[in-house]
Amino acid sequence: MKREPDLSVELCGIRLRNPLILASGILGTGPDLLVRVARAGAGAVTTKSCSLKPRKGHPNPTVLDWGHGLINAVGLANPGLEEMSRIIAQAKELLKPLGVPLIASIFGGKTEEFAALARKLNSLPDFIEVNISCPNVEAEMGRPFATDARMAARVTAAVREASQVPVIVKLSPNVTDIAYIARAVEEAGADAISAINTVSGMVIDIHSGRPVLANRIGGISGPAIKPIALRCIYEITRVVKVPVIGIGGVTSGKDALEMIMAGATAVGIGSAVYYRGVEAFGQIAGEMRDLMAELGYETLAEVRGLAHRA
Amino acid sequence: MKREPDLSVELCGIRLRNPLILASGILGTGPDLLVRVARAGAGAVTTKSCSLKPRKGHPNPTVLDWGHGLINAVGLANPGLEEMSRIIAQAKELLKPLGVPLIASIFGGKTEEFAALARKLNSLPDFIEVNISCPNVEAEMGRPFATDARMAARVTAAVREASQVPVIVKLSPNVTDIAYIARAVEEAGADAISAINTVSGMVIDIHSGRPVLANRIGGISGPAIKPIALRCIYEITRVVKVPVIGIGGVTSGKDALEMIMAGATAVGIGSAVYYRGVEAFGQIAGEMRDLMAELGYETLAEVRGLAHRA
Amino acid sequence: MPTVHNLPQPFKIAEVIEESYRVKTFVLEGSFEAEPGQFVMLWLPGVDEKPFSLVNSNPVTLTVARVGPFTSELHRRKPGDTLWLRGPFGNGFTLEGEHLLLIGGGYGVAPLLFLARKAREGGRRVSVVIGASTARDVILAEDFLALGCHVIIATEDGSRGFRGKAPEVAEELLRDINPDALYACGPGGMLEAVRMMAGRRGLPVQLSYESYIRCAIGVCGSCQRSGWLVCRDGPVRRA
Amino acid sequence: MPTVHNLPQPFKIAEVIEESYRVKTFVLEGSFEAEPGQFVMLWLPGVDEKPFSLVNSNPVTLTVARVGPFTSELHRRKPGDTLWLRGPFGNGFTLEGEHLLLIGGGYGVAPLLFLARKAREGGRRVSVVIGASTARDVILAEDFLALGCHVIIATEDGSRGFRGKAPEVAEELLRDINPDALYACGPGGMLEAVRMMAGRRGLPVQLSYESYIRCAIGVCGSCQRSGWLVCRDGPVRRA
Ligand SMILES: Cc1cc2nc3c(=O)[nH]c(=O)nc-3n(C[C@H](O)[C@H](O)[C@H](O)COP(=O)(O)OP(=O)(O)OC[C@H]3O[C@@H](n4cnc5c(N)ncnc54)[C@H](O)[C@@H]3O)c2cc1C
Ligand SMILES: Cc1cc2nc3c(=O)[nH]c(=O)nc-3n(C[C@H](O)[C@H](O)[C@H](O)COP(=O)(O)OP(=O)(O)OC[C@H]3O[C@@H](n4cnc5c(N)ncnc54)[C@H](O)[C@@H]3O)c2cc1C
Ligand SMILES: Cc1cc2nc3c(=O)[nH]c(=O)nc-3n(C[C@H](O)[C@H](O)[C@H](O)COP(=O)(O)O)c2cc1C
Ligand SMILES: Cc1cc2nc3c(=O)[nH]c(=O)nc-3n(C[C@H](O)[C@H](O)[C@H](O)COP(=O)(O)O)c2cc1C
Ligand code: FES
Ligand code: FES
Repeated sequence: MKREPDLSVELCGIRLRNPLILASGILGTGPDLLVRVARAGAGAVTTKSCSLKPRKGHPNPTVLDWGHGLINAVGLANPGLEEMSRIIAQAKELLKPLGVPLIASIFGGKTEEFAALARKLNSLPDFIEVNISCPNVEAEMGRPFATDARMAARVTAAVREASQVPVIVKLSPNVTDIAYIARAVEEAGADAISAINTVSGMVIDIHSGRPVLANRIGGISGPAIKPIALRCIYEITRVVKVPVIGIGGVTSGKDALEMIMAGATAVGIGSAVYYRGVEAFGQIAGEMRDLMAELGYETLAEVRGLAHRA
Repeated sequence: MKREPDLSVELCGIRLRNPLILASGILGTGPDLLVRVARAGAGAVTTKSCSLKPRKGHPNPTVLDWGHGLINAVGLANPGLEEMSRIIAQAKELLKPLGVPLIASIFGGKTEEFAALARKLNSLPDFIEVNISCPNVEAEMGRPFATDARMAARVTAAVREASQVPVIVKLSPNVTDIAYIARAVEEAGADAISAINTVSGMVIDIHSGRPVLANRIGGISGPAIKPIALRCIYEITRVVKVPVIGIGGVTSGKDALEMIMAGATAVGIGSAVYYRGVEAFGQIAGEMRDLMAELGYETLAEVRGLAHRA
Repeated sequence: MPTVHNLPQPFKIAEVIEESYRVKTFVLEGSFEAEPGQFVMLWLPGVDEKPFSLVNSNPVTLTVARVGPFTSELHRRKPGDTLWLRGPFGNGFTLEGEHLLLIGGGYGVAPLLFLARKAREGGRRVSVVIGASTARDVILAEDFLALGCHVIIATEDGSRGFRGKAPEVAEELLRDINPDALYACGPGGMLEAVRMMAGRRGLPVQLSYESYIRCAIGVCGSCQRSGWLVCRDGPVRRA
Repeated sequence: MPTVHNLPQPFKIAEVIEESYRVKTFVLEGSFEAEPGQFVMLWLPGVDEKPFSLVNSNPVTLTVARVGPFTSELHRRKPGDTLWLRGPFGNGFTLEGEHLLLIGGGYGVAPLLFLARKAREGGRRVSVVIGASTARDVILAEDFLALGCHVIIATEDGSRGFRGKAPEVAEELLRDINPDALYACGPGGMLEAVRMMAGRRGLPVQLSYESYIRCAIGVCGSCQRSGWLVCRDGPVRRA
């Protein structure tokens, strides 16, 4: 008799009861909402990316369902570090009894801003995730750091230096060679890598002849990007040793197992919240357990990286 | 009273009755098939990419429907220049009475191979399309030339020098900055640009724990990539003057108009042949006409680039 | 209730009705399935996209108060112009009881008119308190009357109907009206007052909340109120 | 007939039947909707993916001749092992006439068995010529008999049944059998012979063609024969 499949994973020495992590920018705006996601079954939760100063973000439309996924250009709207620190502190308190770690996502326009954010957050969150990959603020901030290996490494090193907690660096798929960037941030000290952020895209309305997003260009997420995400995770885990959080288009237990087979240690969940509600977390975890039982796996370690076999 | 919408477009001085072009690698394997596509309503047709020597391509599975699009790693199977020249000559003869131009797609592992192909094809086809963007032969040939502006420019210049007919250069979306590459090939003498080739991806089967494509990694096409293609066309047409053939996820007249609003002069049709059969061409052209009438456009010149307005 | 339009769809304006000096009703060409209390996102290309409750779904109808840049721009649109809508979104009102008391403040009366229509179609009795700061802000009174509702008007300055805020007036008349369910839509303070009143009387109550809407589809977290999403869990909530 | 499985799906082998020294029938666990003449793509992870006709769709059944590396590998699979299938693909046979004559060569008899079953279920008469080079290559004869078909065996060396190629034998017996529709599956030369015969007799004929299959979904152009796609327009075609 096989044992009940065990979904727990370890990420940089921190145990998650399951590998499903709320991705940044989805529902991560308040402590009660983060707790609701944890109660719904997430293994860890990530806050909306936070900058030093508050940001209004782009005008609407900012998020749309275009048929095979979502596209968004929220423009990193957030209440700024001060308010976000309060949110994180409250959330941390409420999450502790649930045993669900908190990841604080940060971003800035300059390397020093990233470092300052990490320094000020101190050991408030369990992890810091460095968002150097948002495709939706290019007009304002230039190309994301994640599109240049040298810049990505520099930000990573600065945050690693400043941070009290493990540092996750979030990569962009909108690059020629994501594995190359992954290696650069690993060498610069990243404790983990998360990928992918959204894929740069555009949706046009033929009646007005205009891009629908106010920002024109936005980031694609959801089912359409799953094969892109799987390929990126496969390419990254071929060359790095640090654990990778696989994100992109996961909406079912089957998708989550594919991500782990591609080499991921944990799995980010974003747009699935649109398709299945907050209940997505518990449902996906349940589906993973059922599939593992059917396929005869007891732990995720047995599943991890299977797609790399010769 | 408005006139019946006119779908005709001019590409490098050559008139197409409508902007719908059979994309390379779809049904372009024989003269009768090319003619069938022309009769079904295409404005121009492209052959399967051809190399100097015959190529067997990758083992199966090579093409799959993963739910929101296709993924393929055919590996550029083709009968080689000699046989392809015969196919092109026959097709050209049969297409002439239909007034449908023929585009010959070529690719090689070295710049000289591209040039040799263009030289030997001479003025047999109406256009030469330079495929420097196939993501599925990387293991064998290294990264596609289209991922490096200098290499892309060098191949473009060599083919431009060797070719008797207008040269279209086909770009890859798997790059950090497609507009930069577009400008490089325009400067190197490209008469037109086509974009996008497929988006690099992977599909994994959880029961076997393996990538389904024999080549593991493949190229995504179809509905999932439409927003990526629209964004690329928008970015490219913002910086180049040569006409652009917009390809990627077009399966309806609405999609085709979106592509033209993004800035495309003509529109490539690939995976739609899977979703709607060869009849896709006539159907899409009909839908374009209906929509143009509804929206009050008489020519595609009025539609082109609308999404760029302030 | 599934979303009918995930991407903004064009709707021609059939008619514009001036409800007051700063409120207009836009009757559009076309219809879709929706429930009272659900809302749509209205896109004006090149301007912005904002949430508005449905006043009717067949034909699609919105009642909009001019309060800022977007609504001012919208008020300039004429019959024949196009508006873009996606939706409907959220959870609407559930019909319960045989005699419904609706309490609306400002443009909050708009979704209540849709609710009143459904309730009257089902043969229920409907009383409505239309709250406004002054006489010229009172809207949709004729429409409720035409549906056969019992209409009570409450203005803060007493310039029309009862003097006082809508919940106060409602509470005073509550014994006479004797409803078996309360429904309210309006500013936060008003909702809170109605919630308290319902608690005191042991009456079931459904309240329609507002919050800053971005995605409207429950992902961005912009509209959250203590972990509750106005756009997806609401806008209507049982107290 | 829509495709049931777009991506390869696992099917456990329930039973393996040795039809001859080089032909095995794989009966799988599971079923899906399919028509006689349709085919599936069979994937062996790490090996290759190849087309095979359905011999039955409930349970899913394939009859495979060992001719090269892939089929040799497949022949090593045992009950309990998993095969991956996508499909069904293509256009199958259409039932017409009251007395069908089926002509099969080699593993081409396989899809004809599926056709015979459907025809018999519909109460039609079925005669079948099973062609093979020699006695030990004759397959599925018992299965046709069990369905109540009139079975004629043709071997090229005359070691079993009539001597000669299947189409020749069929033509000799045509007056006696007197069928009103012809169906054939087998090597190209055989199909051509049947097509000529049908033309001479003015009989309707449906032929199942082969060609090199890659995508199986009508996009790659690999299987084309003079502009006609075996995988999508075929594999069955009226002459
Ligand atoms: C679920 C819901 C239903 C609504 N129904 C109606 C209705 O039927 N009729 C009507 O007149 N108004 C309705 N509103 C309010 C309407 O959305 C705002 O009046 C409008 O967005 C104001 O835009 P503005 O640019 O004119 O004014 P601004 O100057 O931008 O803002 C004025 C007020 O509107 C609020 N507001 C602005 N943008 C948003 C937004 N994206 N989401 C929520 N509130 C916003 C602001 O917080 C402020 O209180 C509804 C709001 C919500 C949330
Ligand atoms: C529509 C269709 C239905 C078929 N049904 C059956 C069946 O029911 N039973 C059966 O035993 N065989 C069937 N075949 C043939 C079967 O696909 C081949 O025998 C098999 O692919 C051989 O693979 P191999 O590696 O063993 O041999 P190889 O040495 O690779 O090839 C042997 C022969 O098979 C052909 N072949 C190889 N690969 C393919 C391919 N991808 N597509 C088409 N032909 C190929 C070759 O052209 C050659 O003639 C069918 C073929 C087609 C096209
Ligand atoms: C509405 C929305 C907002 C997002 N905001 C952020 C963000 O603030 N920071 C970040 O790192 N990623 C952000 N993302 C990207 C997601 O975290 C995730 O990488 C991406 O959506 C792919 O995962 P999915 O397909 O599961 O949604 C956002 C995504 C969406 C849909
Ligand atoms: C099966 C298949 C084979 C392809 N082969 C080629 C090829 O040989 N040369 C090439 O330039 N592009 C090739 N492509 C890419 C297409 O031409 C096109 O750029 C891509 O599919 C996106 O368009 P679509 O979404 O309309 O299919 C191929 C695509 C598919 C699906
Ligand atoms: S508006 Fe985005 S979650 Fe409600
Ligand atoms: S096998 Fe690809 S078109 Fe038929």
